[in-house]
Amino acid sequence: MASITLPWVQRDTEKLSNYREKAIRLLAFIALAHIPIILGAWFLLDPLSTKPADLQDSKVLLVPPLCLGSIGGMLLFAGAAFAIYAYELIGRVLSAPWVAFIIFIGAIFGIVIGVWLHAEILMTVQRDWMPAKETSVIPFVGIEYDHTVQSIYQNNLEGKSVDFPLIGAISIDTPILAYLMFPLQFPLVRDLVAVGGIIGFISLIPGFGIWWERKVAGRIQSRMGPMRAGGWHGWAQSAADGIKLAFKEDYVPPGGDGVLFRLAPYITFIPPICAFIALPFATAWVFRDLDVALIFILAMLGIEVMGVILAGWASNNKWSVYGAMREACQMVSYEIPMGMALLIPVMTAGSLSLTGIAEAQSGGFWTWFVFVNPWCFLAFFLYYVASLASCKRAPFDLPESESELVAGFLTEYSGFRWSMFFFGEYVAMYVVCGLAAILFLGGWMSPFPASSAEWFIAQANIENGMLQTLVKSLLAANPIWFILKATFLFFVQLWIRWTLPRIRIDQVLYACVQVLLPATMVVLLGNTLWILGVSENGLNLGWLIAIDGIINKILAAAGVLTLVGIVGIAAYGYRNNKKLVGWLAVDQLPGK
Amino acid sequence: MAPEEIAEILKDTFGASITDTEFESAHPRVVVAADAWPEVAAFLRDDDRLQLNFLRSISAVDYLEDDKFAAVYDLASYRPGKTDSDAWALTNAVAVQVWTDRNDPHIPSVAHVWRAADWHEREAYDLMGVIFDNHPDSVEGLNGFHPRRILCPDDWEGHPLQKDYAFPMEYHGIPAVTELNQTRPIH
Amino acid sequence: MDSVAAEQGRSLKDHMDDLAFYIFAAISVASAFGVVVSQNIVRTALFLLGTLGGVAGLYFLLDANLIAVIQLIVYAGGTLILIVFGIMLTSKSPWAEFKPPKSQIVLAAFVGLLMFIGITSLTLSGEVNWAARATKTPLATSPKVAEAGEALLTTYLVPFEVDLTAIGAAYLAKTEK
Amino acid sequence: MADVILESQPDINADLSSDQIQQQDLQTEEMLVNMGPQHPATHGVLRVVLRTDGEMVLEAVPHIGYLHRCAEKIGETVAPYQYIPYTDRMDYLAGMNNNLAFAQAVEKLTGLESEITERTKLIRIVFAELNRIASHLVSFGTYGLDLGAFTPFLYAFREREYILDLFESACGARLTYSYITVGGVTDDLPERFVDITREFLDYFEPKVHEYNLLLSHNHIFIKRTANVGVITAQEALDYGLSGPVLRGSGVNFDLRKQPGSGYEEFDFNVPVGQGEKGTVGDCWDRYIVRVSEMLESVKIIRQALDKLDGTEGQETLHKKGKTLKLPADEIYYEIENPRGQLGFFVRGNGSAIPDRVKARGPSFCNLCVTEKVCEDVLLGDVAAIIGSIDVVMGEVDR
Amino acid sequence: MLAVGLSHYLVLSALLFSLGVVCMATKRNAIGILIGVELVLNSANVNLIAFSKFQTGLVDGQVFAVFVILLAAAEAALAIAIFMNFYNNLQTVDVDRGDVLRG
Repeated sequence: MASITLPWVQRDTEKLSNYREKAIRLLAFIALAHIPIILGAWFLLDPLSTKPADLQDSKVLLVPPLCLGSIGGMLLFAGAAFAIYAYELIGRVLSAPWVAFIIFIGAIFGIVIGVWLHAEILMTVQRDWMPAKETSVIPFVGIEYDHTVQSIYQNNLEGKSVDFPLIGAISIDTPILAYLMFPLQFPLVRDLVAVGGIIGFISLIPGFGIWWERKVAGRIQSRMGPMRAGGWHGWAQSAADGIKLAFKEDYVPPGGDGVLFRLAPYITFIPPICAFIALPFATAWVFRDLDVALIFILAMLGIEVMGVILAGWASNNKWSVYGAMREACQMVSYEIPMGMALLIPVMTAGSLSLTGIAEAQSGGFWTWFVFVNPWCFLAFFLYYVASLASCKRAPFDLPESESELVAGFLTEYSGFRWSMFFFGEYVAMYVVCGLAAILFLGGWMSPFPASSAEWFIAQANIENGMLQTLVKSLLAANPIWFILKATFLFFVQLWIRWTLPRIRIDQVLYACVQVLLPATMVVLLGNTLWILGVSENGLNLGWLIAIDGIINKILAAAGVLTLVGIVGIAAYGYRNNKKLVGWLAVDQLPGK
Repeated sequence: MAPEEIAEILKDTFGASITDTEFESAHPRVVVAADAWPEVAAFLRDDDRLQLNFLRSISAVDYLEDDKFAAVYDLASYRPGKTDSDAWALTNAVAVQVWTDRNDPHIPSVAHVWRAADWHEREAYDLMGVIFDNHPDSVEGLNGFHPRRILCPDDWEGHPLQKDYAFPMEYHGIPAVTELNQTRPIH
Repeated sequence: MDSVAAEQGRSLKDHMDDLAFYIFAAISVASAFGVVVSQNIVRTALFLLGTLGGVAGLYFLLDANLIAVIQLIVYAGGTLILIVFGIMLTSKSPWAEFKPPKSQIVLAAFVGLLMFIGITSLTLSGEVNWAARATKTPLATSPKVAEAGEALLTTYLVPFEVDLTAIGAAYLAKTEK
Repeated sequence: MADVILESQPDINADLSSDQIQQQDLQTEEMLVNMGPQHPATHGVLRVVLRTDGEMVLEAVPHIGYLHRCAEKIGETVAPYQYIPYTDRMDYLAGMNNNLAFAQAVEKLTGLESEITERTKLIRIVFAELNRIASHLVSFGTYGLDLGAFTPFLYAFREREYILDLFESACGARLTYSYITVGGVTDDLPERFVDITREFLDYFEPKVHEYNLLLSHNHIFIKRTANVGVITAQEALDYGLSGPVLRGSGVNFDLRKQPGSGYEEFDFNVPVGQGEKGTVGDCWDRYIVRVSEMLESVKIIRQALDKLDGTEGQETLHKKGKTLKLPADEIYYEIENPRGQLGFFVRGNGSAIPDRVKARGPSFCNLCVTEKVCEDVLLGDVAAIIGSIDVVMGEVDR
Repeated sequence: MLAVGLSHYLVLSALLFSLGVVCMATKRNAIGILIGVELVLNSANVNLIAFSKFQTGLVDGQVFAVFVILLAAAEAALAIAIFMNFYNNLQTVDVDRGDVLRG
């Protein structure tokens, strides 16, 4: 059957084709325009001969960025022109799953190596070249400011070298490396790099979290979960969802308050990300080590409520007003038990800063605060339940309960705004799990006592610095331990969500006011008395210390048993999952 | 208790208002006059010999040729077993038929006797057009009160199950399409 | 002010702090202005959130970390939600414009301006010699959270208890359903 | 905060202030909320208009008719064996039971019943009970969904898949079977059907205990369903409820136990609500009656399969089924459908086409009790109550 | 620009204070007035903490600010309770309509 092209389709394809030519021509022209700039800068600067020393005057300083920038610009535009020109070819190449997978793995390794290189350079810049820290005292206020001397070039760069343990020492006499070193000395630049790192990690959490939740849900419900998007086990499912949601229709309900409707997702989405400012991943790996880190994170989770209320109010829909009201009273009322349950590890560790609390749990897993005394053990579960409620998860997910309120305050949201809400929710979940990991499970401390690292190094007498840091991180402290623990608690939240039904709104408030709050107060009181009794400068009761030791051992054993139990059940389930589900092979039926 | 004995009991308590009985058919039934029907219904439920406490269904039937509607009430008595564990028995299953004129179909409602009758009567009115007087959920219509419609939209004209029902060709601007524009399409 | 002496010692960090001050000041004043101007009561509540956020930023700049965080939790997290509850419970339709007559607005604005000029002229005139009024000896380092907590329970115990009873009274008096 | 109602003190100087001050409590204006035809908690197109005051639902008025397909009008234009596919679509979760009800009603009316062979009766009982298990699995799964537990739904549908495969091997369809017709069943069983069904029953029986562990005795589930939506036995009879909803209120009545229902020679007991977790007749009782009924059905099918072995040769479809002439008489016949007593009133006028066909849908009668039960309950409970009554809109609107 | 000193904070709190007063004056909605009060309290807090940092360097200013915040919370609760009764009696929150006792 001859294919008939309708007149208006005909006209569009013609128009489309020369659009493409026009775009290719334009981009190519811009790319070529860069070449004279590069040549001019090259002759002016003559990079090979200039010494780092004469980079003093700013005029010379301006040229290299201009030079590098224009090279980058040319490559960018040329690449864009080529992409449009050969889009079929690129499409075919990209569609093969292994190519996408390689890009994905390449991106991850690229980031990891990049961050590691940056850390190495920063350490050398900090250790070798910074002059001793000069402190100047503001005259009449007396507050001491530590600020590094501005120019790195007072002590000229010749003869300095950065020794990368793997790559070996690279001397700095060529100016190119100097240009890279130059900006790194300013704290603002370092902050920007740290922000880049945090935003990278944060954007990884929902991407990974959503995919993992759907896989865990699938596993629990004896099905596979996403298998198709992007190849192996649908790893690119969240990316696919994100792109799909971004292109959905941008619908704002008429009659509602447009401005508030558009603003609400961002008020819900930004505070949980700000909470990452104060959340430490390791002793030095924190953006700002605030002394009020704990309460700061609580405050950030508190502001999220305002966004949800505005969302409910601005959607001009009865169901979303219900969702917003439920959310408001649930979140506000659960903040109190959550806040008080957090005080207990602070009390046992004696310091408010998170890094201090984590340091106090460094003597092996039996010194983790979960196992230290019975009250902390209870506090962990109280905190975990309260954090479930404050993240609107599992049995407390009333505000967007599908079966009653259609979708609660999310009813009118679709597309990108809807994904903003979910982005915020998953980041808040991870913040809460991270906090629980630090306060109760020893954050970045490994289950083995810190001393075991030195002992192991001494035994196997390892000299190479790299191997030593590897052993130290495995046996003593490393951000990986923190991420592992937080992800395990994240998994427990998913696990609970897909097994328990939802409880009613008055039961939620009853549980908070009549059950959780009194329990937290009792545990708080118990903990204070317990510490008073146990600590030396306190009452120092002999019998209580003995009991404390025994209970510590019992709880530690209980912890190990639960972990072994979970892994055992998972292994048993995995080994004979064929027997559980698929035995009645459907194709046995006759006539099939 | 067999339907005949029930008819006997009804005859000697209500006499004239039990106009006819029909036992040779597969659905033995007693015919009751429309105006005496609420008292008979109350008696059927409250009398300790009968105790017909379960109204199974109300079926409205359209007799076009002899210009009459019939409302057939199927009743039964659910009696608990001796002890708690053994099953309840279904006894005294009987049907009651009430005739009413086709152009002015009025039957008094028994919703106050059996709560189940409420929706059944509304459905009988909605689909067949039998008007049940002083029905708990009644609405002011053209000619006096009638039960509120349950299945069709409230502003629907006509009652679909009547034999001489003409299909509306349009409802609020939505055209109706039938085969070869028949008024009474046979599929 | 002996600003000239402190000029050379100013590092990049100080410049950044000044910039941060102007940013946070701008946020809080702009949203305060928004509170005054906006008619829709729900929008005023949102602008109030903006002001509280800006002021909390200022406290961080003034090294008063504890107060900034308390402000965020108690004020932005608690009182503001209460105000929003109040708005939702008591307003038939939040878009009901309560239009005060023009004359009142002009009068109020004039009084406000007058007050602002009066206060600022007084503070900047310098008669009040700030340094002389310092009664207690200044601390070497910026007040840490521990000192704030300790002071709360030692020297200022009585007003702290009064506060708690006030909150308790408020809780009992609330009769909303 | 709902059940702790802070009674505010009477305003002493009430009479002093202006006259329009009536009640003391804070008067928040009521809202009419449409739990509309398109809502996840209403199974199918049921619209419940809720008059709510805050979280408290004062009054719930169900509106039906969104799925009305004039099944009874069509009944007056087609012969009985042609009407069977329409009965499939009434309670689309229990197609076999609907077919059985209409087929037996017409057979009783025309006297064809005596010529139905023993094998047909047993096949009909096996398929009816299998369909009861499938229907209860759906109601168990969706009830978990109403209360927020997603996982039971998937388990229930995994088991139901096997039953649908059995049906598909027998009659080729998975939902609208039209397998049981007037005069018997469309064709005989496939060869290995009996032992595969036995394998399925052995596989399925332990699963029900697993469900009880997962959902029925889950503390949150009990908190959400015990003492919620209580219907007393007297109210149940008065409102004409039937099936698991009636048995949940403590009335031990099952049509299969009545004489003349064809289940005489099978021994099985009828689960009744005892108010184990709360009062008799609450949502939990109705739910647990349905779940334990699945186990009883497994018993019945096993006994029927054993009897089936002995009846190999008998033919399963009566020739006269298609050429029936209905006498000028009427009949009302009921059988025990998974949702209650499904009754057919059929009136013939001597020709092959019936004069009037009326279907008494159990969901239609069970739904009318929502108005009384959903008074002064919380919004979350409305979903729980409607879920426990387990309504299928195809049967309500016919 | 002049280094940020005490005077900057004083000017800012004065601005906030006057905006708060204007807000209290112009808003007819009772809750608008309450928001105006919150603005005034905030400006007072800024002053307290600015002095505690630049002037005395002691922690008294901050402790005082804590009290102001706590009392503001309690005061807001009471104000909302009053407004609700006001609303309950007069079905509106418009302050000008509150002239019932004028007699």
